Amino acid sequence: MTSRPRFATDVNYANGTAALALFGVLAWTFVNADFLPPLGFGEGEVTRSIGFAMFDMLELIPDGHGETEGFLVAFIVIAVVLDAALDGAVMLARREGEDESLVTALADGGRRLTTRERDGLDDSGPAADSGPDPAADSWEGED
Amino acid sequence: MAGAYDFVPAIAALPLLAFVVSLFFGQYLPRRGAEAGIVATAGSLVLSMWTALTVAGVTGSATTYNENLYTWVAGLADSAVTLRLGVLVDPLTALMLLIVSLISLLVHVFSLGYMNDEGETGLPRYYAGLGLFTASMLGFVFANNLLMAFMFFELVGLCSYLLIGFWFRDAGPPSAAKKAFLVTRFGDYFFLIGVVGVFATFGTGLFAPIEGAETLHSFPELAEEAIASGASEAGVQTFFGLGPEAWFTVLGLLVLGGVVGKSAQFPLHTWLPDAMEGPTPVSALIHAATMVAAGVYLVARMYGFYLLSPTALAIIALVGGFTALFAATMGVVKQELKQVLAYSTISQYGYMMLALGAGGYTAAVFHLTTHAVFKALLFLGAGSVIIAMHHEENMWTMGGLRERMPVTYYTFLSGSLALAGIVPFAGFWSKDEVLYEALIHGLGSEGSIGTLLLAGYAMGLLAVFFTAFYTFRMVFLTFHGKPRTDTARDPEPVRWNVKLPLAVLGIGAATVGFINMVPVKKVTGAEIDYLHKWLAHGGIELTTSEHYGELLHDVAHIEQAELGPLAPGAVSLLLALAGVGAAWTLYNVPEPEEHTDRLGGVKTLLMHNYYQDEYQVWLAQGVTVQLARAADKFDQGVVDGVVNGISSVSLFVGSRFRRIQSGVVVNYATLMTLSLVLLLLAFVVAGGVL
Amino acid sequence: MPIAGPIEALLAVTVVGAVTVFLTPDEYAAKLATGISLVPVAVSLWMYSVFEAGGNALTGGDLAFESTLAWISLGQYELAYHVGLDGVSLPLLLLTTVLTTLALVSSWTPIGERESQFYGLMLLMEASLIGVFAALDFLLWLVFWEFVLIPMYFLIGVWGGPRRKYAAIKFFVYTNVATLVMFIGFAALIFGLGDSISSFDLPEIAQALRTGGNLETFVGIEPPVLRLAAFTLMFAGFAVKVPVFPLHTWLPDAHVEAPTPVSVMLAGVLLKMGTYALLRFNFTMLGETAKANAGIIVAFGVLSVIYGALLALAQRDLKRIVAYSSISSMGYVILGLVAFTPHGFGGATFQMLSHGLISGLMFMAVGVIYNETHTRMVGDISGIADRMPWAVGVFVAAAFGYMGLPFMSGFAAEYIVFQGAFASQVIPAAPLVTAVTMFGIVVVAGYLLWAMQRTLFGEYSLETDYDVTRAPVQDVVPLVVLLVLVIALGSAPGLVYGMIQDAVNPLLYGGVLPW
Amino acid sequence: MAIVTQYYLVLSAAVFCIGVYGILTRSNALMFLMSVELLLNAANINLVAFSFYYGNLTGQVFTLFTMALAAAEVAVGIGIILVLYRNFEDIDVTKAATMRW
Repeated sequence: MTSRPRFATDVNYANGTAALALFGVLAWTFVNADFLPPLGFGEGEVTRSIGFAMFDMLELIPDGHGETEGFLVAFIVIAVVLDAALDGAVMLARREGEDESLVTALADGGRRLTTRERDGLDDSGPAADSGPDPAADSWEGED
Repeated sequence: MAGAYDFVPAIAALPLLAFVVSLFFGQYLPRRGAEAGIVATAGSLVLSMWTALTVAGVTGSATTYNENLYTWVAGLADSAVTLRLGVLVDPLTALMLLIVSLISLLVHVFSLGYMNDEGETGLPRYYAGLGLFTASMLGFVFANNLLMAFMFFELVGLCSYLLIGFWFRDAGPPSAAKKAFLVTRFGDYFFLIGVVGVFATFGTGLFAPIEGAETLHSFPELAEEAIASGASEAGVQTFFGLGPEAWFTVLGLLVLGGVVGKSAQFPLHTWLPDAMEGPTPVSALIHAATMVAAGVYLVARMYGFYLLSPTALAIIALVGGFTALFAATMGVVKQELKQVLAYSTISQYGYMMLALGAGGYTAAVFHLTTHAVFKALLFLGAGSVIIAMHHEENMWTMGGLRERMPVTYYTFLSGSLALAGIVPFAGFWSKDEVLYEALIHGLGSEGSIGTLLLAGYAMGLLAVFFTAFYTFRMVFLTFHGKPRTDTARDPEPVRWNVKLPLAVLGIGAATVGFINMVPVKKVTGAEIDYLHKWLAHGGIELTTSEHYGELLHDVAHIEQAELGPLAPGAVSLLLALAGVGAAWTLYNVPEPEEHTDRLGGVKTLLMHNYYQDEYQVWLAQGVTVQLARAADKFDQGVVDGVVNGISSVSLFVGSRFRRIQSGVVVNYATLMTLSLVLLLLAFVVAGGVL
Repeated sequence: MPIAGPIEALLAVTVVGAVTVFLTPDEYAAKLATGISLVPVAVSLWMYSVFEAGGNALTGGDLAFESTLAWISLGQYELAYHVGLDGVSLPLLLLTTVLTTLALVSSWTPIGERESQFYGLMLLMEASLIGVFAALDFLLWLVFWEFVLIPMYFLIGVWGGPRRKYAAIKFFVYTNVATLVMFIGFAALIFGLGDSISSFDLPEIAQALRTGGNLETFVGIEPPVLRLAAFTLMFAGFAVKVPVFPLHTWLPDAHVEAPTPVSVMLAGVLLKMGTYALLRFNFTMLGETAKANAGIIVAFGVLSVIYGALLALAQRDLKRIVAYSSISSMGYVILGLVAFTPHGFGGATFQMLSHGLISGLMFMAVGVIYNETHTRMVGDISGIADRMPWAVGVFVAAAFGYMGLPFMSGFAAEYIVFQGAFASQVIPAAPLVTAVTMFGIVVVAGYLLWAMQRTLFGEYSLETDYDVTRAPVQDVVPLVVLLVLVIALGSAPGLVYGMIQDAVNPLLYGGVLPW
Repeated sequence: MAIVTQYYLVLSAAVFCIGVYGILTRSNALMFLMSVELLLNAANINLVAFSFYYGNLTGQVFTLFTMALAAAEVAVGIGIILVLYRNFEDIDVTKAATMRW
């Protein structure tokens, strides 16, 4: 049961032309657009200024780095959102009505376990590349 | 002091009350509602007599009465006409009130014998119908304006429908009732246009002006003024840019539509013979003496208006004369007693129309009076025979009834002589005067109108022969010869309630002609033309026959020729006698045969009533119903088809369009990308970059 | 101004009543709903007796039972709860309350399932109908106008016949699209009026439009074109409700499938919403446009009359006959409205009332026969006059009322319309057009007499297996009440005609007219 | 001499379109997730480019936020892919089409 990278064979090239067309239009537009020379940031360390901006320490930012507002609230909010996203991801990954432990979800990749596996009777342990379990319900989408 | 005129509305209200009583309480009364009807019509008769006496100047000083009593629809704005109900009493009204209430009373009494004694069910309904009919007919008679006349005219039609269809369990009567109502409704359609038109033209529908603090003008009066001094002078509105004469002719002819329908004139006469499906007393009251007279009465009522239009007069005369002859020929071949009488009724009303068209106002009213008496008599006599024959109407099953039912026979004979126009019975005097008026006015007038009147006269004269013939064919077949069936040999006896009305009317048929013996007056100079004098007097000058005479002369330009009454009278009498003689030869034998076969193809034509019914049925079913079916197909297919089409198109488009919603994220993304490309291109193009 | 007048009482009683009935067990729902519905009848009769108003609601006339309450601010527009009655709306309000009660009584026999819901919906419909006739603010009016559809949809869709779903959806979608079309037209007017109005108050908008000069160019559309476009859209929208040929096809389907009491309400009141709105919007606000296009409008009226009558002639289902003849009768209203004469407007309004009563009567009469025979097909029944004499008697009377028998309200209404239309200065060749329209009275007699002859008279026979006996009293009582009303109105049109004239005459004479 | 803004934009467009191309042509949910990262980073390039263009730091700060949110998105996305796999026994997004009409 070796696995190795293979070239994708199910590539839908027809759809891809849409992306190419989009690139054509965008590139054509950008190349033809007129821009002034960029203002740039002059003296001072940009990364440092970013750090100041993120924690609302605006007075420490050099004048050459333009007008910047404070982002402390956004920072906090994003932090919370990130946390929430992590929790949400874990919640999604967890199987309903079964062993609530986080370890199971992470260990088996969310794959549906056979009865034997769940009962610990399978000595070979969870195989990462084993195919779909024949005992599992079929969820083939109807079409 | 309350005079007779205050009680005129009660003349109609009493039978209306009888209608209510009979309908709701008739089943609890011993005679199933007849009591209410008899009492009410007797009351109406008494009140009518009182009214007539007052009009004559005996019991009061005011000889006429014309008041608006009730505002039906008030027009608040300037240009909105106000519609009222009111009472007009003049000599014509008084006469007609008498006729209607008398005949109605007699028919109620007769119904005791014809309906109660025969054990019919549903009698409360029957007497309610009679009561409602009497009420509406009387209301029609004293109506003082055209709209009120129309309203009661329609009610009368309803009663006719209800009473023809009295025996609704059989197939025939409901169908006949439907036909009667539909055909007259077709005529009333034109009448209604006429009513609306008259109100729109004159702003009033009054038959006679109402004197008072502010004189309300009548429409014949306004029309007269409009013709004399122009429409705008008289405050009259004409339409389509027609001059007053032409527009009044149009209006007159429209109203005439209702007259033709109700008085069963050609071509709307077809309902009347079918209407004989109703009980015989109903035929006597409604389809002979009164309701059918409504049309003629209406023309007489607004005669001042018709006199303004010679064209309308000529058409009336021509329709009348033609109908008189046309119906008489059909009466010749009929086998059923009531059918003969029905065609005779149509024919006789044709005479009245002829008289009206020819300017013989008094003659028409005279014939209306006498006809009401003798035709009611004949129908009641026929009813008596039908009782005796156990509801068998075919004359070929009768014969020899003379000995077995003498009262019926002699009264029936009196009526027949009157109908045939044999001197000195009532019909002779009136029919003679009708023909005489047509002749002298035809001879006296210039141009086409004279010719048309003479044509009407000729047809009327010819009809005299046929009338006498079919009348006496009927008499001989029914009463003379040998009985041809067992029923005829042993007829059921009839009681007093049948004989009494017959006797009253029999005497009337013999004598009522004496009220207006114009030829005798002309010869002897004795002032015995009472009806002429009656109609010529009255407080409302505009509705007197004198005024009509002036109008005839001044506006319609119909002149009288100088001609004595004797020669024309003799001609018509001779023709009548010839008709009687022909009938005598052919049918007054012990065992008469059907001579109609000798007529060959004509017989088929006559038996089928000149195919009038066929073409009217074809018009109704072949044309209108087919048109309706086509319209239905069109509606279901095209109109609704478009609606359903739109709905199925949107459903179809939806069902196709939702395929885009494939559920595959990749497809959505592709679409989004493509759309974005397109949108960008559109911006590029719209922004003028390209 | 007090905000607890009789109109509010009517709305409150019907809405609260509806909710109460919803919560009532089925076996009491019928009686309870009927009892509750008597309150609006009493209140509206009291309103009729104390009614004192002059002039038209939209042309600055005095209003009765008026009340106003600020509601929403929408930019420059102040929306308000504004209700009130004039001589046009009061008779229609009376019609609504009376007919609802009678329809409720007539549902006792045929409605046997989900009763509390049925009666609740009927009361809810009454509430919204009252609102339609009383509302004087556009948005308020529109809310009621649309809300009517909801109970109606369920009443047809749940208690209807075999094809009820088709009929209900057709009814709902058709009339809803019509409302959309109408709304676009009216919105265009509002935008065109721009700053000259500060609310959606119908009287204010009507006054602004009638004075003529306030309409501005809107998205490049000149005022005359805007008027015409708005008129056309609004006419088309309302014409569906009336219905006017060729927008009528939802009506027969809805009627055939709807249970009797719902048909009664549908024909009796819902159709009047269309003509009422036509009178209020098209002919009051855009009278000039209506006059200019009278020829086209009257053509629709005449076509509806004749075409509807012809279609009725081709039907076998008694209900379909009455449904198509409703189309015919409503054509007279169009004729009267477009005549622009006092009797034209007055007669048209009177015809709304009269047709409401008579068509309700007809549908109930058909319903009574259906309750006993379980068929409505001409040809399946004959001679039932034998079995149910009183019901048939009323049926005959109703049919003659429909045919325009004098001394019944139908004749009065039609005659007044004809009288008004004949002398119209607006309709081209008015006398001729009127005469053609009047031919409807012959055709109506034709099909009703034919149907009566086939079903009521002749020898008794019945195709279905039911024993026909006398109709139950509760079925006949509403018929008799309606018949009495029809005769009363026919004998004394002045009972309401005075106030109608009062209200419609300002449209012709009062106010500031640009023509 | 600074690089002209157009080049940044063309680069960003290229990255974006590569991302789009990945989404459009592949049906594997993991490939999707990666492609989405490309899209986000294309936006980041733009943010940085314009930040430089206007001499304003806000764009750069936002780029940081975007990266953080991209991490969150990946977390949720992986979760979704897990559920997808559990329900459909596959991570082929074209198979998960039961929620259409």
